[in-house]
Amino acid sequence: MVQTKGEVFLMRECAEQRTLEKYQAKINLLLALSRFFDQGGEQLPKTLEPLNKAAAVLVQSEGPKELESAVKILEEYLNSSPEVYQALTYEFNRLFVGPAAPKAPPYESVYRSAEGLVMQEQTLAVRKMYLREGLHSQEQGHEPDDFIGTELEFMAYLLSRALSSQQEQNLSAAQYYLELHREFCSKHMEQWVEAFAQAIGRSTDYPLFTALSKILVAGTQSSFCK
Amino acid sequence: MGTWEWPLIVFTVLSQISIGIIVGLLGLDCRNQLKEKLFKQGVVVSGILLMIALLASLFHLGHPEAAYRAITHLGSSWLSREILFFILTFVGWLYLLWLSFHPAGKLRSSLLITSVLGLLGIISSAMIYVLPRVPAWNNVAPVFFFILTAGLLGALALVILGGKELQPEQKKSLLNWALGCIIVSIFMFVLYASTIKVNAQGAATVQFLLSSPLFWLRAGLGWLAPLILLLIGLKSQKVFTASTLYLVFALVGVGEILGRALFYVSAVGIHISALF
Amino acid sequence: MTKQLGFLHNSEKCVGCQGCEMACKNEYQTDAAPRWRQVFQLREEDYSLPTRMFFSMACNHCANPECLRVCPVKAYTKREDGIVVHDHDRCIGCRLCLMACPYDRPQFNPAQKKVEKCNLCYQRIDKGEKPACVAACIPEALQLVEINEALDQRMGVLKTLPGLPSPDITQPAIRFIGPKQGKQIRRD
Amino acid sequence: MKLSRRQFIGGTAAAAAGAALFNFNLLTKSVTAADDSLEEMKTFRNVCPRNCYDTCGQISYVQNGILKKVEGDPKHGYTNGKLCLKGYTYTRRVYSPDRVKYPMKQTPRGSGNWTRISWDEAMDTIAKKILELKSRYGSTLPICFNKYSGNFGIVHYGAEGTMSSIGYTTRALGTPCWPAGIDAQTYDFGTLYSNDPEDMVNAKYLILWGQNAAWTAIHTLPFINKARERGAKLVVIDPVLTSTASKADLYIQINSSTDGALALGMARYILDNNWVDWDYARNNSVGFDEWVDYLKTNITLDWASEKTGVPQDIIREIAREYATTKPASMWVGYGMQRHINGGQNVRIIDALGVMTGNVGKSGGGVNYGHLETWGFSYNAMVNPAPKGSKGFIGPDGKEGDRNINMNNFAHDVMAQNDPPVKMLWLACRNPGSQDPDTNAIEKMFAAMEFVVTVDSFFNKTVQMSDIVLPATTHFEDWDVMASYWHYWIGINQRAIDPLYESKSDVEIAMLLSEKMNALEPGSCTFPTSGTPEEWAAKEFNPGIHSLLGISDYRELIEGPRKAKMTPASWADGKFRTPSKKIEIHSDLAEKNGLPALPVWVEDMKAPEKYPIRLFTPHPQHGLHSQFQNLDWMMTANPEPKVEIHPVLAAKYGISEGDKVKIYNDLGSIIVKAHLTRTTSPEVIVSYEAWYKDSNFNVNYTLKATPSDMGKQATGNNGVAFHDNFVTIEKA
Repeated sequence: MVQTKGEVFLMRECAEQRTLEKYQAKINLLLALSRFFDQGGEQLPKTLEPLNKAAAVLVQSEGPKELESAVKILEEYLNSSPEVYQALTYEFNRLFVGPAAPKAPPYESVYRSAEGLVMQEQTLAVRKMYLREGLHSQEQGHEPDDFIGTELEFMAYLLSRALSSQQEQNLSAAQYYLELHREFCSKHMEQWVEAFAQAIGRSTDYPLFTALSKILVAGTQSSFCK
Repeated sequence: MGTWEWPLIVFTVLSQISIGIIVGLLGLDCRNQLKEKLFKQGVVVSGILLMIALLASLFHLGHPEAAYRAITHLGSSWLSREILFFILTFVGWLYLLWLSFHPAGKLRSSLLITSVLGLLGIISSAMIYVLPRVPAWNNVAPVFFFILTAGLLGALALVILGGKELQPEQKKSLLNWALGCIIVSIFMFVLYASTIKVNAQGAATVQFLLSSPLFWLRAGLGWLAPLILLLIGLKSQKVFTASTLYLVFALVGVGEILGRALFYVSAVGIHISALF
Repeated sequence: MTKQLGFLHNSEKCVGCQGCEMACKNEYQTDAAPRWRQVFQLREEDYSLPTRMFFSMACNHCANPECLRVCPVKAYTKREDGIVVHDHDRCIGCRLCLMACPYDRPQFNPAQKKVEKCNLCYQRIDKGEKPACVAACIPEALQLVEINEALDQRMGVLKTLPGLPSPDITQPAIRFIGPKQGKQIRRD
Repeated sequence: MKLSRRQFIGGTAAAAAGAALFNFNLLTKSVTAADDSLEEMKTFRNVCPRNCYDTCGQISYVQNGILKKVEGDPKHGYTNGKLCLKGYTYTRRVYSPDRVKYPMKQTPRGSGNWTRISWDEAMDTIAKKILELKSRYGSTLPICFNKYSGNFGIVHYGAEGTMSSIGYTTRALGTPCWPAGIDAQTYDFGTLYSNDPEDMVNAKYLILWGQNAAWTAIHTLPFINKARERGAKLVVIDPVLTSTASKADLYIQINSSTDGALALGMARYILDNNWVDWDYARNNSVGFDEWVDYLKTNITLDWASEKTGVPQDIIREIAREYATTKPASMWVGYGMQRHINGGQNVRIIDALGVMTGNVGKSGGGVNYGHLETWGFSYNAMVNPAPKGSKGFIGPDGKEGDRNINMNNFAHDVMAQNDPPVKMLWLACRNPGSQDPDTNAIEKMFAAMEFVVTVDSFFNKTVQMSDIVLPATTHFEDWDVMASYWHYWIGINQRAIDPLYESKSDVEIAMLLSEKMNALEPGSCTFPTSGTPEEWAAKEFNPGIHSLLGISDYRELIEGPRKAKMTPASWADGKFRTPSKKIEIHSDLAEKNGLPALPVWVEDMKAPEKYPIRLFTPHPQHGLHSQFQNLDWMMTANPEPKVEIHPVLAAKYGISEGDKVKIYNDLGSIIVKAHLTRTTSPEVIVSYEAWYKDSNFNVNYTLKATPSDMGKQATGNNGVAFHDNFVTIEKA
């Protein structure tokens, strides 16, 4: 139970207000990323700003240096012309949607077996973890449950539960959600997010998407309370 | 044709030098009292090489984190035996290391035990490749080649490590030993090439080697040039300059590494010959 | 070992449809790269007349399995019925078995960095079912058999085919019925 | 109306704090108690809907809503619980990350710039375009529809229904694959109608004429093998030594396109030896004696041997054996009729069967295919045109659709000017890779104003479209399938939910209808309700029920059923020709400008500049442009090749593995050479297919030359795919 003790220690650390803010920043970033992928290239003008904000806040409070430039790149795109946004939409679809074989399909199971498919054992494993929390994907059966957007939302949910439990002084609940968050990260998100980010990096010339992939990788690490 | 197995090339060559050094130390110790400093140097260098070698071997594995399991099939797997012997050698080496800081009387027997374990390790290494599926390897040649690498590079490494610590006749006998290894290597290769030629896969190996510029580079740099340098040097009775020694060591080292690479690349297994 | 299960492949009936190969992939939903079972086309020059002739080969569950001998982690075991089973969990991906098998049947999975191969559908066999490849063979060219003296004495049963490694190396548990060539009226 | 997830998100602010406030967009609270255990494996009945003889019964294994594997249905008496290699790859098709997932729009066409749009927007765009074209031209004739064989499920005829419900449109009419043979049998027997393939076990002698069952109808092999075990001899006649031919007792490497000459030679020899079944031929046919006279005056063995490249003694051998070993079965493949004299050659082979009394017999027949079990309601297909629709006045004075030739599609689309074709709707069809003269197809697509394609994968046709609509796979749909070869019919259940936003052709039609009627009431007659299962149910009628001996379609969920028909076609002697007899002399053929009798018609000679014939037969690893792109297939068959005879290769300095450029005035392809004596010295063979990440397409050099027949029964003549002449050089 060493890890649990570690978590208890973390909780104590996190009890400081400053750390609670970090929690919130992290949650916001995960949600912003989730929206970014879910709402698609067509909604970039709407999803980019919250994403940029969330990332900027996190960078300020946590300050991984390599992310600063990524956040800057995002910022530069914020007030792009309609033409640029249009081009980004096409690129978004080329990378993640189709109709041609997407260069970086946003589904976990695709990365966890050679020339992988969707709806594989990882998909089911993710579905089970959602179920443990009494949740399921709204599009279960149609959209793979391990869609990046859904996984991000789940992570955000777990953290937000941890945060609210913390605020309610329910330490064991907070600990439970933190552990679940860590388990989900290590069993799922961390298992593929690097490969996904690499696929993005390999396939695009747009700095926006490479920056995004960096933020994605940094934002989905299980350790966030230093 | 096989592939470039860099982790295996590094592992086998380095582990063989490492054990060659230990064996060389034993040889020196048998002839004359081994100087403490040389012993310490030899042991440290040998250990570093052994550790690098073992580390490199992990890179060959799909799952290095589970490498510990590789020792579980001593009954028939030479790879298991190899790992066992190398671990034992490493234990022997640890004792030697302790000895090098706390001189005691058991030096020679310790060197002897570690040498034997190391040689068994090298033989096991070689036996891994004695596969009926690969006619070019399915003979005593891998064992000879691996031991010759150990003898040759071990001796030369000791000459360089020893430097002024070595008495002239110690140096000379080490260099003679190296020279002998080169001559035997060449002889062994000729014998090897002519025996494996009898079957199709072996012939393909020989054909590949003889038509490969890398092989001729290996023969020229690793055998011929050092052979001439050593012959001239030993005959003229003059003291080798340090730079000549480094040159010989470098040439032989490159030759052995190339030779080992070719050992893997030139291996032609028996395959299904059909359209796929 | 009480018996030796193996395959009997009838090249006279096999049309090289690769149904067995895909049925195997379908059963285990394998990744794309590893081919536990593979259909080979015999070389035209090995026979008097050019024809499209094939044999299908998975792991041969050899009597002397080289894979088993060389494996340092005991990932391979031979069951009482002769099936050579590869334990995927034990495998550390050293690929020595790939070097040792004359038939290239252990296949490296680059994604999992482990070796995998045909385990003769032992779970199915234990339930009394046929292996997936055998069950899928439309021309009934592939059969599960017990390799024994009686089989070897049957008319037309061969231990090897042209282009195959000598069975002496590993004593593979596969037997063949050789291809039969009909009459050909050719214009070349 | 249910809000779609995307719409829902659009109107919701993204804010998150505590659990109570957590704002889910993608996840939702489960109503039922959490149960994360693995469900029991469920099985469903499916039928492979591809354009294939075998139309296999399938069992899909589904766990937790995920398709785990696919097996053959053991209750299917013809496919017998086994699938072909393609059938076993279906999980890769369903779950390929490459699938087309959402409706998408490309601006401009061909640019690769795609925007994801909602179904609503897609339908809105399409409906408005249709209505705009209709008002601009006064009719919906500028809209051209092309659908063929991507999915032969009966409910998929809803794609045709989509078009008929918006008015009269321009239709690609015809079938590319087999029409010459269909017409040949139509002239001779009244329609195509072959024996039950399972009945082949009763044959004592078997001739496969240009038929590679091992690749295209593999489930027939066990029946052929059974016949052989009972002593039947198997003869395969083919310019290519196929996998099937390799198994034959006798393989005859005939000159391409001369099968009729061989059959005539055989007929002459049979006549000379009086092995003719005069009773059968004279009682059941008209014009037989006329043809006998033709044989006597025009045909010699010398001539036949010269034409076909088959030695006289072999012609004598097979003629004697075929005529005297009863019953003897012939199976005419679709490859041999893809010539300018292909239909005629089939007519000659038909006559050979009649002459020997093998027609109408169990274990006999001149087998080609049949449509006897296709008597469905085609409920989704038949919709009245909206009131006031203006159509095309046909030669018969009737108003209707404007039919153009599917087999010269590029040309015919471009040739329309009153009104011109402005919009294409493609379903179950990939002309970008499958039609002749790819360059012409590309130009034609470029000339369109608007192209809609319904497909599951991003192929060449999708690449040239404005809007792509994601199609379901057959595991995601209800349907019913029949075969054009065996006599079985099976129901296809929905085994899994449709992935992403994919929809079936009928669902698409319903959406379009809703949209069009909202924009212009009365502009579309397609119904707007019905579940997928209801649509499938509507395809059943009393005729189908009695044919299968069922009273409800649900009985098929217990297993596929075989039509209650005699195993031998035409056993009752009731032919469907105008004369009700076999028409060796066909007035109808004569009226259509063809020879009345099964006489020899010259084959196409190779032009001097392009002396090599390029065969592009069906592949082993795919079906037209389906399957080969899947990862398992790419492992089994990673790249295309061209088979070249070593003698021919030597002449052009080509060695094994060389890249070869194959070309003529129409276009060129580059492909790897495989030297093999399985082909003829003047024929090179490259199998048609669409490979993943490859531009390989065998149709660049293929001219849309019509075969001799097809117009009578299918509306247009076929394509002489195998009269494709090229030259080669080392690339």
